[in-house]
Amino acid sequence: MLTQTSILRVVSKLLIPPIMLFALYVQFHGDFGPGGGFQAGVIFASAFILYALIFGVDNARKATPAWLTRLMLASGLLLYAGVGVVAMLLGGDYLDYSMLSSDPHAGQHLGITLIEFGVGTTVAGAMITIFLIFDGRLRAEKED
Amino acid sequence: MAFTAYSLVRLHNLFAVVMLSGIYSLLAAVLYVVMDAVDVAFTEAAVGAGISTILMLGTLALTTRMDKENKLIDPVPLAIVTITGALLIYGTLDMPPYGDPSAPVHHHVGQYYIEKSGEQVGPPNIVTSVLASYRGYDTLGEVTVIFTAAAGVMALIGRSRRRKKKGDKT
Amino acid sequence: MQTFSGLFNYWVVIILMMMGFYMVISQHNLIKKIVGLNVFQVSVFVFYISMGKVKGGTAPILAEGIEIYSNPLPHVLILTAIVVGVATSALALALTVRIKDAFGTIEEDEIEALEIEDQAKNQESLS
Amino acid sequence: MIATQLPILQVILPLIMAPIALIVRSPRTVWMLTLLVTWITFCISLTLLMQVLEGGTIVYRIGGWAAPWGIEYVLDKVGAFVLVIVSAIGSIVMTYARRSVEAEIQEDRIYLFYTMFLLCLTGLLGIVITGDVFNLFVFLEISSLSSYVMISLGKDRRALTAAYRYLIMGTLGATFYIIGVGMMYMMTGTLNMADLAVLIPSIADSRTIQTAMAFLTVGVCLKLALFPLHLWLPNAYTYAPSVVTAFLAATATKVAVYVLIRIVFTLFGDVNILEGLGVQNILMALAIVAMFAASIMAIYQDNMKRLFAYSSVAQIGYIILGLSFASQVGVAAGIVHLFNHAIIKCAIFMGLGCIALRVGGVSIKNMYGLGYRMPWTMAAIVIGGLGLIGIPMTVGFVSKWYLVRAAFEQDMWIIAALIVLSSLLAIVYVWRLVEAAYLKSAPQDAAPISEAPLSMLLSLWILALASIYFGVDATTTMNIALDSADTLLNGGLQ
Repeated sequence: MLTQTSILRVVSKLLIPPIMLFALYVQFHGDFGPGGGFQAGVIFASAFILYALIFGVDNARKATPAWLTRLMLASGLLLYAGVGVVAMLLGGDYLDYSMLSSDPHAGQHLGITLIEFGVGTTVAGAMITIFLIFDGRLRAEKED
Repeated sequence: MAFTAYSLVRLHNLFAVVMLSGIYSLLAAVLYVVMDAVDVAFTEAAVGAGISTILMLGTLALTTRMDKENKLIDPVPLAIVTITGALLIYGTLDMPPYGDPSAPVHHHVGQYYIEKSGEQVGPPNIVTSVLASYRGYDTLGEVTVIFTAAAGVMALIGRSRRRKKKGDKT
Repeated sequence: MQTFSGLFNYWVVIILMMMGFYMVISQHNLIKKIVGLNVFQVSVFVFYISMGKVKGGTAPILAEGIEIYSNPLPHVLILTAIVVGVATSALALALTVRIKDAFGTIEEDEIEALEIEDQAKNQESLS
Repeated sequence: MIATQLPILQVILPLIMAPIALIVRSPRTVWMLTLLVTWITFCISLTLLMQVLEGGTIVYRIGGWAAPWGIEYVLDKVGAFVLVIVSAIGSIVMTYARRSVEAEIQEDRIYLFYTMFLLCLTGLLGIVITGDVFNLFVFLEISSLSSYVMISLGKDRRALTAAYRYLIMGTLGATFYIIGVGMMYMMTGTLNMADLAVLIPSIADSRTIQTAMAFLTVGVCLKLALFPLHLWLPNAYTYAPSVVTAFLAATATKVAVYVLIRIVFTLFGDVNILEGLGVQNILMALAIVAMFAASIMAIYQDNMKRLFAYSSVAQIGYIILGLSFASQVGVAAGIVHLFNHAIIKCAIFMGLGCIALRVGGVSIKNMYGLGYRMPWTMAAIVIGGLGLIGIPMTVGFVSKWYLVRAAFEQDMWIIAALIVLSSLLAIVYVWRLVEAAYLKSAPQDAAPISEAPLSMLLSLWILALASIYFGVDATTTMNIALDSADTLLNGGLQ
């Protein structure tokens, strides 16, 4: 795609790792400032999309094959729902994080971290999937 | 914002329309910050201005860039919209004024969250506490919606195996 | 006069909402309809957020020395609603792509004409 | 311990199975998993219904937070009854689905189809059981998004536009609903239904609440396809895959009616909104127009799926008419017709699905002579058709009988007469099918066809027999309906 321009390549190589780090920061800092799993997932996905735009979607596809994005998509939701089930098995109501640990506060914290991570995973998976599908469609059309 | 919205109705170049709708989202995000909703602003900027715009551009690339001439004023829809708008304005007449601290909305559930979430849940960001814990089930639903949309897009325009094989041969 | 200044905010939002709504029901282009839907929904979100604002309040993040916070609940609801909105548009756009493939156009009136043709063909093939 | 967790398990099981289906992918396995889940949810919902009938309303706090701070699940008699309807239809449709899906949907999309089906089921069950107005919106969107996708998987290209239109209308409806919720929230500060029902009466005169009511009603009526807002429905039902039509026709609109019941009788129950604001008259008028206009439209359709889609619009008219009487008998008639119509329509559309599988089309010309060529399928469809007309000994008769009684109770002779008159229209469109199937002979060159596969026939006949059983002995359903109507009219959730 835009592989010819070396400025773009260098700049984006420099940018992508910080963006991913920032995504992680947003993911785990949601307790204190604005942010959380959803925003983190979107930012993570946009780092991926940037990579795909600069280095070509083929390379990006190699990094995240279809089964991986599908797994991300499904596992995030399963993690979230699973946390609820675990809380239920531990004797609480569904999604009652206080049950996850002997100390309700720690339990709440653990629960929130886990489900936010689930949210992030599914959202990133969903965004990447949708992006790749739209792209795949574009190429299929070009080939015809 | 109103100007952006008006231009959206007028313009025929779909590319411009999509860009403007991104700008509209960004403006909304600015408004959210002004109204103290930092989390929402963050999301709106990332999603409304970012993801939706990319998706729309992708769709444009797959379809077409211009729409046909359209009558600007279509009496029937205009009438429906006017009635709906008038009803809404009628509804606002009994609303508490903007920013009023004594409005009922601030004294029931919202108040409770502000007072109790720190000790009951923990995180200083109340929005996170409410989103993930008090109304955690809504968020589970939200994740399910995203999941549905992604799987739905796969079902609608995902590559089918047959087509892939054809592509490999050529 | 006081009501006017207090409610003015809501009225602006309503006008925006109605512009989006009008776009959805009057436009014939499928993509413009989706954009209209977005405008409509975003305006509804602004409406929610503005009811959560408290004069003199700050963002609902607990901190020392701050007494007044804006109401966090509308923020939570709108976070959810934004996501739902995006999911809907993604799906709508995917549908539009398929429609373009199947009909070769994304103008509603042209599609309707093609649909009527389909109907006629069906009847012919049966009789 | 499990017994107390049933309300959440009901919704969570299909939700968890959906991502698993996405990973597993093998059509056969996914179908078996889905089948298993649907039958489990059906058993759970039956247990819940028993529990509610014995012990009264069940409340379940999600996350351990008490309402209104958290989200709670509330299950009263109406809710439990509708839950049983939805999950029963879900499990029967799944039993039927495998062959039909294989024939109508591309092979590599089948696992996605089942994923969507599970999500749709999750959404519908979640709507019924929730006690929170915003949570209802979220699950409404889950069920809607998945049904748009399922409809668009139909073979005909018009399925795409049908899905698109449904999407636009459905999203508008949901947005209207959200505006209404926002206004209610603004005036009360809560989103919990029980809490709202307590807080609303004191401010019922406020113009904001009245507007909120209007927006909620319009939004939901878009979803349930009440007459002038029904335009999305006929195409969506016609071009969707047969399984989807059977499932959605029996559940999606019914759940929307249930939401309307919740709004009118639970949220605004103490305000008596029906009589107060003229809503009653508007709903009644629209319902009657729907009964006639849609039945007449149905008569002129050549595509059988389309014919019965219009008939669905008409039948929704009957349900709304029942509710708009706002009397115990009327509301009970509405609720019982919800159940009856779900059975009938699901059976008819499943029958048409069998025909589509064997004959390849469901136009009136495809029906010629089918009464002799696919006798079992056709007989089941005709039993369903008789139910639509309201012949004695079928379920349709029970609901119409109570509707007419409700009309008499309030001395509305004209309406009673109109109910009977509109049934005559149903005779006309059902007769068209019967005539084609039994009195016309098949074209000479028609390829020989065999009866539908056993798994499909079996589920079809379970429903057909159910429609006779509940028509002959209506005491069970009617008692539940009367009971629920009683609780609805006298104070909502408690």
